Amino acid sequence: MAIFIDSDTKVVVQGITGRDGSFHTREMMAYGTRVVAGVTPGKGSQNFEGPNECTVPIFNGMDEAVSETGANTSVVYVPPAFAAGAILEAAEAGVELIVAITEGVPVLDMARAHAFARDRGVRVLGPNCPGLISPGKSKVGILPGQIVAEGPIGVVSRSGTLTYEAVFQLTTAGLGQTTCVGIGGDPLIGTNFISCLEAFEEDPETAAVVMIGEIGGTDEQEAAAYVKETMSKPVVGFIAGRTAPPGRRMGHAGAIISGSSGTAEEKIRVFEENGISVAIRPADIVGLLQGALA
Amino acid sequence: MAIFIDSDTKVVVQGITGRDGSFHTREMMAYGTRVVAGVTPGKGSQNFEGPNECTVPIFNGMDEAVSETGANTSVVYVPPAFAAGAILEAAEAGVELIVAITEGVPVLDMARAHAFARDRGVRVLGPNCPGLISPGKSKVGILPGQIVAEGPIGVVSRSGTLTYEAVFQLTTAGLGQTTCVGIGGDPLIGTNFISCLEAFEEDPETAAVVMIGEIGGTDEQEAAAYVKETMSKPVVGFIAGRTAPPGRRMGHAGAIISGSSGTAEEKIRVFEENGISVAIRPADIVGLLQGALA
Amino acid sequence: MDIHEYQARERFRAAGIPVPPGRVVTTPKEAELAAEEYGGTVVIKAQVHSGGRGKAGGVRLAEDAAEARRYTSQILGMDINGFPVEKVLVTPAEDIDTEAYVGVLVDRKAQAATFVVSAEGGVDIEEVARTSPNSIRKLSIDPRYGMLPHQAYWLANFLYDPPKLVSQASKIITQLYDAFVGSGASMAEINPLITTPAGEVKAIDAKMSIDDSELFRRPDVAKMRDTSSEPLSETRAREAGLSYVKLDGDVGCCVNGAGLAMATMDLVKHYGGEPANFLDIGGSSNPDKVVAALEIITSDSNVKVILFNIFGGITRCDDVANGIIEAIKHIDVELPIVIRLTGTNEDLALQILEDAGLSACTSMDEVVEKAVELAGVA
Amino acid sequence: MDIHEYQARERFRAAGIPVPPGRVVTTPKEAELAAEEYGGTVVIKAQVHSGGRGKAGGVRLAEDAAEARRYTSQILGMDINGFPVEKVLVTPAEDIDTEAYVGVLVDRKAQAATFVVSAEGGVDIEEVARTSPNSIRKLSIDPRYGMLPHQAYWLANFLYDPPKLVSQASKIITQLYDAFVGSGASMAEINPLITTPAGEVKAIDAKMSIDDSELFRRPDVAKMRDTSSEPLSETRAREAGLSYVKLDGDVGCCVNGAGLAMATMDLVKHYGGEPANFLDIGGSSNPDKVVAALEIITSDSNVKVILFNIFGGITRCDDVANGIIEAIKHIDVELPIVIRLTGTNEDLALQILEDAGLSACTSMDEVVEKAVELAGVA
Repeated sequence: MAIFIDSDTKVVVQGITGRDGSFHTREMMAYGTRVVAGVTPGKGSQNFEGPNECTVPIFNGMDEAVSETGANTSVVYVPPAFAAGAILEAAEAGVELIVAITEGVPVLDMARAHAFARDRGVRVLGPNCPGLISPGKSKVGILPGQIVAEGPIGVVSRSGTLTYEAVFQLTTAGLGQTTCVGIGGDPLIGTNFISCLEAFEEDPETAAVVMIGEIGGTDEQEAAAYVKETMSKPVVGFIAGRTAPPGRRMGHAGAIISGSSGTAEEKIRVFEENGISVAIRPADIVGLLQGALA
Repeated sequence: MAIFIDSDTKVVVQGITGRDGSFHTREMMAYGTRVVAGVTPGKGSQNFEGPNECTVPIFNGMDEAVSETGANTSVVYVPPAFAAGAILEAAEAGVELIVAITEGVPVLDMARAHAFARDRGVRVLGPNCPGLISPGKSKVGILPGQIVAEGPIGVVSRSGTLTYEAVFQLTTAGLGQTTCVGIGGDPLIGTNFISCLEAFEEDPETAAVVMIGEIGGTDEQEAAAYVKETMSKPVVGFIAGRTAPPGRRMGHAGAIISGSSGTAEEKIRVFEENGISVAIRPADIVGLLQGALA
Repeated sequence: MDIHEYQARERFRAAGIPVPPGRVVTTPKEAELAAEEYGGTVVIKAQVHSGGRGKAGGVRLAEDAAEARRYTSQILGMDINGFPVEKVLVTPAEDIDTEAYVGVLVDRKAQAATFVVSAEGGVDIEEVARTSPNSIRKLSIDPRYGMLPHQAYWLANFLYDPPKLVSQASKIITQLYDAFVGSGASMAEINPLITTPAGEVKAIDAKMSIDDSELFRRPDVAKMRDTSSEPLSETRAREAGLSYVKLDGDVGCCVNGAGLAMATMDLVKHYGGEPANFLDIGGSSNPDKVVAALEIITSDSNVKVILFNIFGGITRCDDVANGIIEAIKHIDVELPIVIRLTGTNEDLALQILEDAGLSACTSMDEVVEKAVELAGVA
Repeated sequence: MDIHEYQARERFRAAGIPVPPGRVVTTPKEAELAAEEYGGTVVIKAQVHSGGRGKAGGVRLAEDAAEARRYTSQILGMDINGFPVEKVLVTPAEDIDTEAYVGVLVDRKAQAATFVVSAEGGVDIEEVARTSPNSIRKLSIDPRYGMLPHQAYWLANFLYDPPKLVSQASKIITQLYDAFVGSGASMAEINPLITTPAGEVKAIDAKMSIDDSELFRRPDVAKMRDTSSEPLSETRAREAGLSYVKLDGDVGCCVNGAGLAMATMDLVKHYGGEPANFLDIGGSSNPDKVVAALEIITSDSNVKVILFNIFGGITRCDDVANGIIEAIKHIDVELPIVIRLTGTNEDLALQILEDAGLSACTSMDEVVEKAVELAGVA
């Protein structure tokens, strides 16, 4: 088992002919993801050449891509100016999951796009996220397939490379993963910590969860309350940004301490108050997890 | 029994201090409608003086009017420029039924307002409608209380005075009504014929229905198909506008034959094809109804 | 409210839609000058609020300025489906590769602005929708979100295959939606939308109707009204706040309520007469409105009898009767007047009317029969 | 991106919000002239991207032009919370009856623009929300519908009772929403919104932050950026497409990924050091970006050691190692450099780095400890 994606996931790549889209499509296909279609307006009826002489049909629009191939998931690599539009298109075309990789999408565009997706019961992951991977089954997004391994740990994170860091340590220590999810570093994201925790709690193969947060917002705090109230599985946490100054955006659009709220101290305190062991160094995650699973 | 409104209906009047609003509020109160609140921005905390020394508290906004009085229905008498806004406000405040009397509301405003009300599961009647009356129980709108009587006939109509005409004849002939509903003459209305027929079909006290349509649109045609497929109760129909020229708006914004569709001939034909007896003169309605009920 | 093609072209152009240049003229001389300026072949198009201009000879291709002048003098003054031509549009003829249809109107069932597009242009779209429904694509625009980029693309892609044409058409479709919403329209249409041999997509015809209820807040649109294209009586009725439509019969109808007014017309016809008009005086007993109504009805020289059909609901019948009597005092009506009044206080009202020497009754059938009879006699 | 008060005032004024006149000046003489022109008492306000200007002495009431000149010369060049004052705003002082707070920002939980209003103005709204939550009213605006008239009224009615004030404030709230959306803002604030003894509602302060992701499509807003108000190194980083925030420590950090960059800073602190910066070089191995990053880090004279922490994911570590080596060739770095590279092909990468004489390892803890140690020695 895994959450959100597995070996049945049929993916359409929005922006498949772009630089990032084409590169990561090949990476996904090489990993074994079932990429069934690509969309680039104006390039319909061409084919995308994947690895191992596999080809993927390209469509002008999501509507056709979904109806012709039965895709149930899309991944968005289109530039920021068009990304919200691509999400709206995917939501209308009827996929179940939209993974929005694009960074720099205007926040008010996303407010509308999230509302549109909610209206239709479609899950959006991101934007500004690395996507997700269910080791051995499927990867959708840009997470490096070679650092993961199958196993019982669920990983959810607002960050990209920090997640790789943590996952690589888990894999090296023999702790494989059910699914690793990057929820994205933007202020308005479609899938938050709680959604992922719910899914991990319900996933019978997940034994424990690593939750990697950062400064900005209150998503971690709400997730912590959820962990205490609802979760039976152990959760180990990490929060990046203890040294971040207030009021400055630390790379991610969402990583900013506004006024006195959203500090790392606050998040760490709330984690601990709700029974989540907090790793002070990334290197401590493995140890805490082994302790929790022992 | 009755449909949509009965003696438990608690009404808030939007635009209670206006010319039409104040006049019809007094009429409604005199009829026995439970008018529990009025709304006029800027006149909050004043009182509206009704008949028989009854007073109604005025609020600045619907939110307060509903929370303070438990009103479940609103009736809108505000001018066209503000009517759609008043409907949005009522829908957000959580009433179950909004009766929009105002004529001349921009159609694209109503497209938004109807979407907003649908999002919240709120029924809108109108706009550009005379409202409705459940004889002996409640009236909301501008229908004259003195021409109705309690009895087993449901009446639903796109028109105002033509409805009065029909209802008056019913009353004179001893055929009282469960509820008379004016659904309004605009192109985009919140409650259509089918909604009313459904409610009459379910209302145990309604024995037969009079449905009064006119040129323009296809609401009558769809209602006729519904009657044939679903209704157990007899329906008598009338269609106004057999002499209306195509392409000209006959008073009501919705009463216009576009191209070749929406003609009275077409509607009468579809009525007859679906087992609805059609009165050629208004005076024939009573006879057809008596025949159907015999 | 209908606006002219040249006015719709202005709205479209302001929204960014590529529309060829054009000049509206009212004389053959001006048409000749315009044609000279454009050079080459021009199209002369009658500006009237009516379809079927082509069939009626109101659209002509002129190969030079002299021909433009000649055709303009033929078209000006023409009567097209009851509308006199007072202006023509002169516009350069375009090289046409393909013709498509793009239109948007408020769809009652969808409760939303709804696009219809077809790769067959210059056609009666209603006819196309009926006879070959697969050759149209339809899309309703959610009023909560407006036109979304992929929706415009989806419509455009139904018209064209080459990416360059699709992208031009998507843009035009989005701009048409903007023009539609920004004008408070109930309908906007490009028929045909053409492609040229050079690969450009252009709107060479433009049509738009405005929702009357929008006019109060759109003075720029409201001033596009061309009262010269409607009967004077309709202009006056609108100014008096009355709903009035002139017809060809001789029984002048004055009714309160639109539905009852239509039913009254139908009943006139039923009893063998012909209604002279639709007229709704609304719900008040205000004598001023009745005066205006009588003036408008009597200005129609076909009218032989005036028929009042009033249902007194909230307004009491005696008030209405007094209003009618007072109105008649202010205006010199030589035609027979028959009145039906029913509802609250009708007995009182009938007495008032009869005391004033007016013919009154309470039955709609009775009064209509009497009116038809009087019209036949007169 | 923060914009200055005077710039936010311009945006507000363009949206119709009543904002008193004002002039931005950079010299005491200009301030004097402006004060003379306005006559009466004026306010001199430091234009810096920082709150707490009043407490810092950056806002002064000047009773005449001479005083305006004197205060301006005191304020110009002041350092307010790290920001040097280079401009002041001169604006006529208003008679103030009441002060309220009106603000709108993107609320993460509601996923929508969210208003907060309070009848207490000129305050720290966060503090008010915490200490007396009943004295604020909050409302999220559904992005599908925008600000609805009754919502603006509902907010305004929380501030005022008199209908005239409520109606002015409703309008201002709607206009503030328009300015917010129309500027691609993430925050807009009027603090305080005042009423005057004459019964007028006015915005006498204006604050706005822009969503950086909106700038590509809003050139008019983008040109409001005041690079003089930020360290030169940050301007250069932005131009090079790097996320960079200058800090006060001595360990220069160069990391791929924002989360890992923060975690690296935290670990520097954990091992007793102080990070000199946040810097995310992104996901590529492009030597140009590394060159830019090294130039920016070394332009900070506090920096004593340069720490690379790179996780090679999709990008292979050997590519990254080659990129770093090539970058170092192009720039003369005298500071010690320590490098951590891990992920795909890390062994190969470490060999490449060591062959080039660079200190490299695969553990994050190890490299950070080493960097802190080197900074302490230097």
